[in-house]
Amino acid sequence: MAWTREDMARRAALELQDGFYVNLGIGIPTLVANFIPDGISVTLQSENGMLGMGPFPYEEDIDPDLINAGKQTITELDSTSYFSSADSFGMIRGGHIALSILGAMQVAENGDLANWMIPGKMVKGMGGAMDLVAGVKKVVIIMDHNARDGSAKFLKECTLPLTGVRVVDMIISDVGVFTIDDEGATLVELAPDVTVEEVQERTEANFKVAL
Amino acid sequence: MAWTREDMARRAALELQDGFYVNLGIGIPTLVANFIPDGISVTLQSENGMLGMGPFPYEEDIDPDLINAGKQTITELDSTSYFSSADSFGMIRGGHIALSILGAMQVAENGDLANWMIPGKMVKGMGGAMDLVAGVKKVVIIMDHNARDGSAKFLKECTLPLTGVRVVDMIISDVGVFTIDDEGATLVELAPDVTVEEVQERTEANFKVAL
Amino acid sequence: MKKPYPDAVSALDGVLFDGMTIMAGGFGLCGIPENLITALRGSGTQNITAISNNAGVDDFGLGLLLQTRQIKKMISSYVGENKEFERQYLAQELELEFNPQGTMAERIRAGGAGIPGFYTKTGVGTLIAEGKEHKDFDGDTYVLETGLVADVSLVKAWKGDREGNLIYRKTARNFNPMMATAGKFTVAEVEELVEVGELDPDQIHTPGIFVQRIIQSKDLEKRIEQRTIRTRGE
Amino acid sequence: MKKPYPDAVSALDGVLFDGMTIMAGGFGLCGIPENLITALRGSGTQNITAISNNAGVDDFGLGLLLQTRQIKKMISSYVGENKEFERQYLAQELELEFNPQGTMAERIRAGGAGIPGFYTKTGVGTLIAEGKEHKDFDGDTYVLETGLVADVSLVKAWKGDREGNLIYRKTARNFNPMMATAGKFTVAEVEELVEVGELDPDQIHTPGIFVQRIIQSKDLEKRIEQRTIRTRGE
Repeated sequence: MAWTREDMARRAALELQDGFYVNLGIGIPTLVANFIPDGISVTLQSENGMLGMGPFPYEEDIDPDLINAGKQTITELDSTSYFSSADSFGMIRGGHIALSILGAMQVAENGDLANWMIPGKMVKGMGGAMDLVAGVKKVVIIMDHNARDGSAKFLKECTLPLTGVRVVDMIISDVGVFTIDDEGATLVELAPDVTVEEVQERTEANFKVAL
Repeated sequence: MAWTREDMARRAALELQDGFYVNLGIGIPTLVANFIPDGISVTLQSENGMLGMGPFPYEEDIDPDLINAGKQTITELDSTSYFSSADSFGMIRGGHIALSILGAMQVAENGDLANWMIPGKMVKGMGGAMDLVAGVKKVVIIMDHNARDGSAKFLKECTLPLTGVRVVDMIISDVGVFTIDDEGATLVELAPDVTVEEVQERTEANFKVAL
Repeated sequence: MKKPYPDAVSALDGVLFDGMTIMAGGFGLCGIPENLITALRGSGTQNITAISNNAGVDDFGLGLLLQTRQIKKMISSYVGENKEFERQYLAQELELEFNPQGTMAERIRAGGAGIPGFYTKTGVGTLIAEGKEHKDFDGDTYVLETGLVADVSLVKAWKGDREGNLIYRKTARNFNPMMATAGKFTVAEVEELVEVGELDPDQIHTPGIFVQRIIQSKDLEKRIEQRTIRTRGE
Repeated sequence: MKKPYPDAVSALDGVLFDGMTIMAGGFGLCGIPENLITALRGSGTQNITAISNNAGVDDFGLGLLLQTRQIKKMISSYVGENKEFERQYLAQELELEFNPQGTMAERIRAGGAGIPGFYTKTGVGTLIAEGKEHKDFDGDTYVLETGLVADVSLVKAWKGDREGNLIYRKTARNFNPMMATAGKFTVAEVEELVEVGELDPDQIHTPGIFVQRIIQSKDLEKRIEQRTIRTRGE
């Protein structure tokens, strides 16, 4: 039984540690905020210029001056601070954010990441993704293990234009968890009822197994 | 009758224009603030992180958190803003300050300036002088025309280590006023009873005369 | 040197020209200079290079200048919200230069601070770094990015005084402070234009030296792109 | 992750080592981390490289660490106020690297922001630029300067909360905000340590992410170097 999106988000939340400053990407990564373990205090950074992001607002608390990097209305906390985009990316580029959780189109076995453009299609832009993967200490990818047509997304080499080179430290997909370091990729956890053979079939990348 | 220090400061003040943002160096340049012409509003920048510098405080208003770049206690105005040293020198380096008035040990006829070190003597440091002359739009020097031993300070070439290359736009000394541009130096004003011949005798630099 | 102007049209009078480069603050539709964009549209200025993180939506923000074909080129990090943008771009009617968002923010800061170039790790090994100079520091490779300046910067703040000192509010700050420094001429619109002395000197985000003209905004819409709420009990 | 510590000695416990690089905020004696400097002196840490705009005076500020010969090298822009400094430097007991003040401020900001190098016009053609790489941009020549980081940064703020958010006061801000970002480990001392929520989020100068430990200052002297006054009637 492969993991659902919520399962993946819950698993990603286990990478959080007390006191971490974290940036969550748009989409499934945003869900991770719902699964922060008890007893752990984590501060969410939003790259448009906010540290200490709160939950979505109640209808009557909506404030057009208060949005996250996905342009969603949000709220502030007691600990919140605001700053400019230059200061925000100084924080990111300078290595002050412990963890970033992002989506991906493709990941290569050496940690290369492609998640911003498909040649021939309209390109919307990379936003802050290139800065995040270049600057944040640890980059965790949450993605469906395969594309809708069944093709592999975890590859020997990315075929799409890259967002960053050797930047991914961990992949959490519906089949399990991989770590990536200078030695290559390693499958370290399996979703329930998923076998190593099944993962190998659905993956192009080389990986070791250390369950 | 050569100009006094107050005369030089008064003359320098004529370079101020309404709405100018200005940085005044330590020493005689500080006196310029006393001679700002009526009807002209000028904002003084202090490179330690302040725009809108007020006068020295009354005894009871002294605040150790409020000093100028000369480490003197000062006051704020209604229009004052404070910022970091990085932002302050961003303002300076970025060309946002219209005018800086500084002292000098030597100036060369091409606008080279030396005002920070004498080899063999203890060097105190350049502070913000190199940044100011590199970044501010117009640099005016106020100095005694000759050193205490009578030697020339306005030279063909500086012999002391430079603060900046081709940075001086105007010299106001006790004998008169020189402008410096790509064509060279020009004597444009004389102090009362000072003659061109006297200035030539006391000057090593080549200069044109356009009184 | 009176900085306050009665409205956006007068505040842009004499500073616009065809082929100019404009910076416009905002992230998405948050913190955008609504009045000034409308006045720029009304001016009919053509062949604008617009530096802005986003391109607005079809009928709001910089989208208003795309409708009228006043923009020749955009320098942005993300333009996904705008259909007219997509159409003009695919028809090759519009030039586009993508910058990583942090690189773009830093290029603007650098432009305002007299830094003509800086090195960053962002984008190394990607399309963004192709053709740019690279340099190693301590064994890592970085790419050279250049400072950006604009002929005119249009910024939006919350409060401002008659000397041009500005204070921003919450995430509406975003690109506005750097753009204020990187404009050869900067015009600000504020929700509250106050007398000098009403703003706390320690809290001013943009010192007045960076602002040449200032207006009080009228009829701000402050449109929300993604109205996301929770309900009681969640 | 509790950031508040009871005093300066405990706040520096475990983070000091011989040969380390320290940044200390302040301009002259204004906005210096008095308690932390005293605790650093008490620690006996040796062979320190100290990055600070000034070197204090003989018996105050970083001068306290010069007295005890704990500093091996200073990176500063102006050290004119300190006689003991002069003696040690002329006796070649102390290394010294002068930086133009703006270059120094920008190097520290760059270090904190992940920028390993940037170009500036400051110092081109002077001793400061000798041996450094030069590069032309648009016909003007600039010199390459590098980012600076520290093992530990010591900063002084006015108010801070238990998450490490800081607000500075007047010109006591100076180098403190950049140094907070450029420390691999940053310790702050504040005049008022308040509960989380007491500081306005729009007014925080240093977000808590940059501060690992925080203390409330005790017995601040806040010495004044140039007590300059005017008298009534002036």
